Amino acid sequence: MDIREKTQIALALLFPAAPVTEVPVVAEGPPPPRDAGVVIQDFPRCGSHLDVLCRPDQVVAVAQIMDTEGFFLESIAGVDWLEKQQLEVLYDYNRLGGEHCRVMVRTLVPRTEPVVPTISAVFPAANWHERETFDFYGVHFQDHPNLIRILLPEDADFHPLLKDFMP
Amino acid sequence: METSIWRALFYLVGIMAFAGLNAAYLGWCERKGAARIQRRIGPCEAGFAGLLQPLADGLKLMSKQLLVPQGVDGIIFRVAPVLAMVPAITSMVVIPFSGNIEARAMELSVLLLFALASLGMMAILLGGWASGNKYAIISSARAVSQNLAYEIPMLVTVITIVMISGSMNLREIALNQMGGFWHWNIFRLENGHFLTMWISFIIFFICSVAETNRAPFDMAEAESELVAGFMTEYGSMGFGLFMMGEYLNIVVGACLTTTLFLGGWDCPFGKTPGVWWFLLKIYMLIFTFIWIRWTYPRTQIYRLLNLSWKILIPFSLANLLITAALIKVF
Amino acid sequence: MSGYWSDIFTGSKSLVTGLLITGREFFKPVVTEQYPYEVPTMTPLFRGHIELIGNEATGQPNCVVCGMCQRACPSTCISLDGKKAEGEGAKGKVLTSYVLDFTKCSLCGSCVESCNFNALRFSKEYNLASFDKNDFIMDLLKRLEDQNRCKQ
Amino acid sequence: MTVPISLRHDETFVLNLGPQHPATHGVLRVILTLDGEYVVKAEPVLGYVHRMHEKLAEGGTFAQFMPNTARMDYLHALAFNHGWALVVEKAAGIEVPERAEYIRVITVELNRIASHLLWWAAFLLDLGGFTPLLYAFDDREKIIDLLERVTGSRLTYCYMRFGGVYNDIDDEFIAGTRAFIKRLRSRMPRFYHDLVTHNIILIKRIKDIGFITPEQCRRYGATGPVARGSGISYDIRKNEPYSVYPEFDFEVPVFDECDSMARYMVRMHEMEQSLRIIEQALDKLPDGPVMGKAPKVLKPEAGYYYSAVETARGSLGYRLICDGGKNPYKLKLRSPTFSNLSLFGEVAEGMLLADALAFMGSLDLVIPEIDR
Repeated sequence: MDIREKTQIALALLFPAAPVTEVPVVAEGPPPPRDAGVVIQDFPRCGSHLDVLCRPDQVVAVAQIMDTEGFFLESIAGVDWLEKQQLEVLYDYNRLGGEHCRVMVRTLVPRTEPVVPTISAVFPAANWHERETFDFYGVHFQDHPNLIRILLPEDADFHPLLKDFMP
Repeated sequence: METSIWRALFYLVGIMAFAGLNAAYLGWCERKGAARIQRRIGPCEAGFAGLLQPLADGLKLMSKQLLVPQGVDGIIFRVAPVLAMVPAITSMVVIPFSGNIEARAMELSVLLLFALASLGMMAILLGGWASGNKYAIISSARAVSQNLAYEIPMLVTVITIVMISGSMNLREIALNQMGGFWHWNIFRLENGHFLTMWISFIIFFICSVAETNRAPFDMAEAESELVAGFMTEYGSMGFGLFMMGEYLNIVVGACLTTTLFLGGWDCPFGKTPGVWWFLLKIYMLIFTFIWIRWTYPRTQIYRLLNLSWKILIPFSLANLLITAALIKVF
Repeated sequence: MSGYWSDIFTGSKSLVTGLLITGREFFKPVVTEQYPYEVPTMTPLFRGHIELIGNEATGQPNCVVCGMCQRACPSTCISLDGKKAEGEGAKGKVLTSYVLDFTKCSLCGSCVESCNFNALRFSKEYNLASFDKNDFIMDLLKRLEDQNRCKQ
Repeated sequence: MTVPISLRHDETFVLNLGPQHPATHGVLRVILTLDGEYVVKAEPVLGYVHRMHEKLAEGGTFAQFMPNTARMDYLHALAFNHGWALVVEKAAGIEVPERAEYIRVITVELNRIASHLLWWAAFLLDLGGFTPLLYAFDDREKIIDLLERVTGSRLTYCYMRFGGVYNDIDDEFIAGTRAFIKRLRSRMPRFYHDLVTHNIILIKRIKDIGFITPEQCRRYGATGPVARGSGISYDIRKNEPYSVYPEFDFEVPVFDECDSMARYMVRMHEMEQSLRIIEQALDKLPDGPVMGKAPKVLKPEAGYYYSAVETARGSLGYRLICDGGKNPYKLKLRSPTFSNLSLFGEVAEGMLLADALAFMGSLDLVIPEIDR
């Protein structure tokens, strides 16, 4: 039973209701909204094996599962879906050595008050990545040890990567 | 030794000229030597093959403004570079360039040399502490511990030499080694000294490299860590004096090594001793200083102190005992 | 104690080999190129700033003012305009001014790649240092005329 | 040899290893709280050379972002070009002819050796050895001339296009590369190993310095030579094969001493492996076109795409999100040195200042890649 099935089953425990579906490659528009769950993707086409959509409060649980499975946090990215008035935080987990498996974990938060719990307790790598996402998108990470700007000057009051940011 | 005023004046001008020329043109030699080792040309624009480069550097340094950082003890800040130069030049008084060319042959000239060497260390400490810059304080702390650690093995090896030649006067030590290289202290073929003398030569050479903060031991002005070490806050001639002080310390170190180990002004084949042999040996040693600098990376402060306390001092003490035993036996 | 002696022995041996290597290098010939006296020759595909190609016979630029390069450039460095070609039966446009703002150009080659009329190429210009920013606002049409004039 | 002394007493002072410092190779600032010469706390401050490449990507079309990729890690710019080309080809479904894949691998590996040579030179400079820099640059100049012959530029390349490469390589390039391989192989034992690697001063300077445990690597996401120096055999060319790498046989050098010496040896062996790859690629170089067919204006399907490439410093990831338009909707650049540096604070604690700088040199930092 290779690592992909193992992680997929471990993650599926978090979402009792949602069945595991094989998403066909959809043509138009951003991927259709769906409820929380684990989706298998074909790796050569889009670069990641599993696509997990979870609620913001489950982020730490997912991180703990990933930690026990021996993944490492590759990066945290923010996405600003302006027309749906939603900010999305996207975690990339990957295997360090051994058999390859990349898991993409996504959470959607409303644009008005974007708050996501921090996972820097589980993965210290997240400390800087979360500071950067806060820096560019304004996503506030709860009880992050030192949530200040990392790349922009300290006195910057704007979040440049938001779609409605006019310099 | 008649003490006419002309003789004193002649030696005053002679030593100042020797020191000034050496301080300037050692910089040029270093840059040319480094360039050749790195397969490039080195200074070649100013004058023929860059010979006027030291002049150009000197003028540049003099034309710059000497900034004194605010809130710093001005007097000590200005005195430190001068204090780096003074001991180096005064120690040239006792160095026997050749049979009759020597400013003042004193009985305890070896002792005077080492007293002045530790005075040079004082200059680095003052320079670093007075400039109030964090990098400078770290570098002067390092320089003091380094010079202290390397003076002990140096003194112990000098005791071995003094024991062999029986007098503290550099002139006597040199005269004692006259007549061909087999009489030189480094080989010393008679009464079995050849066993240990080359070890003490190596120890002495390592210590003189460390004493002048050069090459693998340049912890004091480590460019890549402490920016410019104790010289960080110094502008024009302050920096210039420190550099000249460093080069003069190298010259004094080389003269000392030549006099103690390589037979001063003696010709290797025992025929025509003269000042040329002395200068040739000095510049051979100075070339090895430059050669070492451009070959090795820098040691770390703990390794440096370990090298001295754990390796050089035990070896030099053992060397001292063996030589004492050999003298007793033969 | 064994580490003590082996350290000293291997250490000094490695120090001596290091000295021998640099010593041998000391006597070898110089490798560097003395720039102001020896001038480097650029390879055929070297990318200096772009320049116009004039056809051999008339020396007129091949450019037909289609503006493809202007659109392709990521940092909008090219600004060109032309006027209708009057005179007997000459159709299309004639280039009147072609200005390249080299301060913003990142030499990506999109303009040369997108030009279908073989009117642009990379020059072999490599010493581009200057004190004044306006020296980098280049009028390529004038440069083409200078090249034609010095060709005669 | 980090001496476990109690560091928490009061008279510490803060030293700014400021943005302008010879050992940071770029504009990185580290706020060091020192007790004497021991580092009590080290906190890197970033952002001095931040240009917001991610917003630039959203502004222009896919092709217009290619020159930007070379401006992030200018020492291994071709790998960044390669990563961007791969992710857009994956998104838009563009085929790349066989010969172009081989040329891409050859130029990327040459660029990797040039990057390692420059790291080696700068690392020795940090440790105080000045001459090795000139010998390394002598070799690196040969590579730069070769790459200039085929790509047109010397440091920031814009050579790869979606579906192939900009121009083909000629016989003179192939002959030059073979001559370079022979030359570097003959110089490697003398100038790199005898003069430096076996030198007792260097060994004492970087051995047992800067311990990074494999667990720390995993929790901080350190990849590349930093991870391979701590016993983790993770090389994207092997673990997540892309392009034509599966057709070459090369080993991934892994050392498990976890100290700076191990990271040093990993990079030295990697240079040898890259030479092997180039040799095999030159032998098996197929003929054929160099540029596949790619639409002028790319409109890839909407979706989440990710491609990872092995650069000289670690795994570079492009997280691309397209919404069907002709501009990337969102591009996240996962830069390897960003994660490698994040463990500096934890590992440098209790070290000497000189060791902390030697450790930073062994991490092989390129600051524009951290700040993006």
